[in-house]
Amino acid sequence: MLEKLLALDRRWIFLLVIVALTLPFFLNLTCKSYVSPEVRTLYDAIDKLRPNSKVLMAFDYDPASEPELNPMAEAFFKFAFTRRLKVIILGLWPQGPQQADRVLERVFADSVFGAMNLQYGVDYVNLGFQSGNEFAIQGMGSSIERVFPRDVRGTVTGDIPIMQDVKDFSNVDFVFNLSAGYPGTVEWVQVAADRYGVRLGAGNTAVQAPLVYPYLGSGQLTGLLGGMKGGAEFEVLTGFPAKANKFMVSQTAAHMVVILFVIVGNVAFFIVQGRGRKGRGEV
Amino acid sequence: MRREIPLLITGFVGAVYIVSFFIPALGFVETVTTDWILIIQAFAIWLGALNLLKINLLKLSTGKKDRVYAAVVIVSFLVMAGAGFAPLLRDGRDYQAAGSSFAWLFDAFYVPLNATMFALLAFFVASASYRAFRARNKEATLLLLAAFFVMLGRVPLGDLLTAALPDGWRMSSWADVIMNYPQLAGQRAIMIGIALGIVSTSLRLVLGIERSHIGGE
Amino acid sequence: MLAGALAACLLLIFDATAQEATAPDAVVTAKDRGSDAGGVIELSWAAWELPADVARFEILRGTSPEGDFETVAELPGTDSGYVDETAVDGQDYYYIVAALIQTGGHPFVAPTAGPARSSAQWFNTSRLNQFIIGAVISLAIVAFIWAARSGRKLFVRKIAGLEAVDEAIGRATEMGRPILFIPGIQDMDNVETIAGLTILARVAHTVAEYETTLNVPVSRSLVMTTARESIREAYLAAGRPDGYSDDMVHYLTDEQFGYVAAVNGIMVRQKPATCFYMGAFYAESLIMAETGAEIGAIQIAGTAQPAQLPFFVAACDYTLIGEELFAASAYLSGEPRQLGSLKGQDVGKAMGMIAVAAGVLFLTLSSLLPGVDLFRRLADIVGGLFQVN
Amino acid sequence: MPQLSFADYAAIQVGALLTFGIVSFLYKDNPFYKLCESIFVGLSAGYWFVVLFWENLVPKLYDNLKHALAEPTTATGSLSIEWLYLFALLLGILMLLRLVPKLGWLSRWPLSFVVGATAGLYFITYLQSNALRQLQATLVPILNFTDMASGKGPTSTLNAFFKQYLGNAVILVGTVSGLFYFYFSKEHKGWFGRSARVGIYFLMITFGASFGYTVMSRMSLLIGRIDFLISDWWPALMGGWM
Repeated sequence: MLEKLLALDRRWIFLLVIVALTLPFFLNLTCKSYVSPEVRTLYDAIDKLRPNSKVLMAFDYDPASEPELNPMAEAFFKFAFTRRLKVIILGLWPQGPQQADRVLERVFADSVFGAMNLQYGVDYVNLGFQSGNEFAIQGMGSSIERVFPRDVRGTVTGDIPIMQDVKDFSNVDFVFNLSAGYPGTVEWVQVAADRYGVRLGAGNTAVQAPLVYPYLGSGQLTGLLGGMKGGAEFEVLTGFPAKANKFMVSQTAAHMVVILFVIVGNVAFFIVQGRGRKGRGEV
Repeated sequence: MRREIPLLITGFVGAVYIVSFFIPALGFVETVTTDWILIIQAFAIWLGALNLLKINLLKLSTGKKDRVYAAVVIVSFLVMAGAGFAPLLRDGRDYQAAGSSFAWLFDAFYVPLNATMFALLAFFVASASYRAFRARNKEATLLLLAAFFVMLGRVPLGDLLTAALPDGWRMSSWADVIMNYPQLAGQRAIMIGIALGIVSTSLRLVLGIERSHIGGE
Repeated sequence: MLAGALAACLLLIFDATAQEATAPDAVVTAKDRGSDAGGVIELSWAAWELPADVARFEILRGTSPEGDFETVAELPGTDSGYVDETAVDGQDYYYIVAALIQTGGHPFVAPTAGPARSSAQWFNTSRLNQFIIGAVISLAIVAFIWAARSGRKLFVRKIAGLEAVDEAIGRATEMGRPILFIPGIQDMDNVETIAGLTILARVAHTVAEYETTLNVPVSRSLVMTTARESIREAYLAAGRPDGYSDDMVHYLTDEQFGYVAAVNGIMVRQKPATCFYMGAFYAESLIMAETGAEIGAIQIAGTAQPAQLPFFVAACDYTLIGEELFAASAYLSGEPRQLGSLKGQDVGKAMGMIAVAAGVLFLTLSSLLPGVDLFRRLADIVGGLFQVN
Repeated sequence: MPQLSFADYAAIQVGALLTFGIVSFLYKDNPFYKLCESIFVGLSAGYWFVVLFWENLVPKLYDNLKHALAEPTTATGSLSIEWLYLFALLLGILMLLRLVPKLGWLSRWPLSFVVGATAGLYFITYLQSNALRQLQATLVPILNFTDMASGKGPTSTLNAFFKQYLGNAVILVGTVSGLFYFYFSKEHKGWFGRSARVGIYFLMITFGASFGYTVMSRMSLLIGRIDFLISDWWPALMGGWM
């Protein structure tokens, strides 16, 4: 019996993984977690902004990081819109701005935000993608319009109402960067925060987050959401629990399945090995 | 001649490249050679594509049961290539423009196939952990323990299990310490080793001692 | 050799401090950027005492101290330097830096800086230490290759993964099943791929002797061409030129996961007895290795991608870790010249270890005895040796 | 759920079918997977075939040569640097000679060029970024007595404790013993063997830790696919298109 367990058909493992990941989607579970200080810092910073302040959101990731970063973006949009902030979207990754559109679609599908009747170009704008990595950020330090001459709909940036009094970083009250690698938070810190004194917060994938933690301590970064956990905490804090909380439960459950299998495998291994030792005096 | 000239080219190009790193005036060498390699690759992909088509055409003509799959490969290739070269007909370059058939094929087929294949990893990390993380001997035990603590430390349960300890000493901190110290040290040894291995391999190539890439001795 | 390198670095450090001296009263300094191909002048006003509310700086440039200054740049108020990349070598330039105040008051203007003249240097002295270290390691490698050629016997330790190569090929022969060789998913512009292909050449030689089937699906066209050359020559050398066919190597797709999808298909359908993974691998490493484990193949992997090594170690029978991948082809060839190069690598390692041990010792001593300046200086020398820019 | 255009609707349905097809491989190889695999191979080969044409050939070769023809010489009268790309054209054509059996050996020239340039580039970059940078990062005092004396550095957490006392020693021992393991020209016996053994232990901890560290992010990839099926595909299936 135990020998069989040791040579278990891996399809049973696959089955348990998929069950563990899928089930939470249909259950109303939330992962109870206390709010980390770095998430609280981000919340406070946004909370303190006056209505009509300009917030710049940089989408620097592609679809592979969607599950981790889209929920953060969604919670951020909802929070910003309820606080009547104006949102300027852009991306240094080619597929980033499309992610913003997908998230916005979900935000407006929510009847509360659908009813707010937010106007494109007045309440938010998507300036699209620009290549050049950190040099693009640097360029925005002297003129955002020069780096992003047109928005995704082809409108000249200077003609967009929300952009009327936005020349460079000095007219932006907060930058929120969603990052899955290079270019990303490290570059925003080094150029936008260090050189132009921008107030910067970030959401990072779990793999990426440890690399930017040092910037929190030094104050170059005002708040950080790390991985699904950070996203889930931010959702709870802003009062819009959504996907990250659901995903977080899934992720934890699947993680537990893996850990459980490692334990079971080792227990079985030790018992079988112990028996072998008694029987033959050798393993 | 068939072997000497290629050896000379490798040696010369490699040596110039290394030297150019130390001589500011030769800075252009890097840009130019990088571009050239990209151009050579763009020519070479014709060989690969023709090979793919040839093999699948052969399969198609053998009349075996799975010839239908060969047909699928050929058709998919031609459809995608056709959509991508369409701008040539109207003297444009925007082959990936939103709303184009190339973009639609990319979104409808390429993206989900890619994402799903990538997502299979979720299953495979689980099955690999089950098989590999067993305390067979001292090495395997270390592998197991490191993986175990880091895995536990990254979900809330780890801290829950060690809740009795003060803040900053719970399992998530153990995981951080493993990552920041022994993990980092091992990683460093590997990276330094790799660097020396590459320096030596590059040197063998430039000196013409390693020549199997042009067909050995 | 080490002593020579240290001495050179000492020189370098003192040389560098000598160059930094400037006129004490100048607020703005303008000077040629060293170690470049010319055309660049660097400005710095870090020493300029200004009020905190500087809005921006304006940089003006002229070719004489008296007249015709043109604006060349506008910079944010937080900057303290500027790199002028539009200078013409040999021409004298004068710069004026003006600080504009946020409140709109009268701008602060620094005294004219200059003359400065850009020039090209023939050698990048900031990379001298790298040149020396590279040269020392290269010389060590060449020296051992030389020694090996003249017949000196060289010892190389056993590498478990490579000892198993023959056995793995033999097993496939016995079982009458093919051997699968994956040379990574990168192109020929990656040394790991080249190392993978040199291993392929050695493996093919043995395969040819055993008369087993070899299957090499590739994801790059240049790799396809090169792999064919290597295998053909290997078969020729093994005396079985007729055993070779171009179809052993076939192209699938450049796409990472498309390639894996197809390789997985090949694995479950052809059930190779032995799988080799030698080259640059990314996320696909575990997908292939797990499928290979499932079909019960003997798997030998080798890569220099640190992030993928854990997965190969977990799922394969043998894994060549980083440097071992590069040593493999030399090891398998058994050629003295190739083995000599491995010895040379070890010299590099020994140098690195000694330097690090010494550096750490000096640093520890200097922190223990902050009064003794010698240790800090010695530590700086070791640090300078590894300086990269 | 807003109504989808037919193109979007079709894309979602195709995406879902392909997702199921690929996942079915986990149970066992089957015709559905084979179909998805064939589509993937053909389509992606076509994709890169097109991308290399538009991203490499057109801007790097065509545009540069066009520029050279338009402005054959620079302002100072010397030949434009773009003329160098004629060599690239030549190397590319030599590559294609592989298709002509008698002249196939000429394709070794461009190959040798690529190998030479790669060897040169890697020699430098790895010496710099892997060897020197990593060695330099290892240069820290085992114990920072100055900081300890001044009472700097809190030791109230495990991380801080390591940072202050044990961490640097662990890194030094791990890095150096790891290098012992990679040493080729000495048999791993005696004290040397024991050091190399310690190196192996460090490597094993490294592999275990980085494996464990990655598990979570791999899970999130699959969560993304499940979310696509539940949030996009299922409502679309129920809702139809405009």
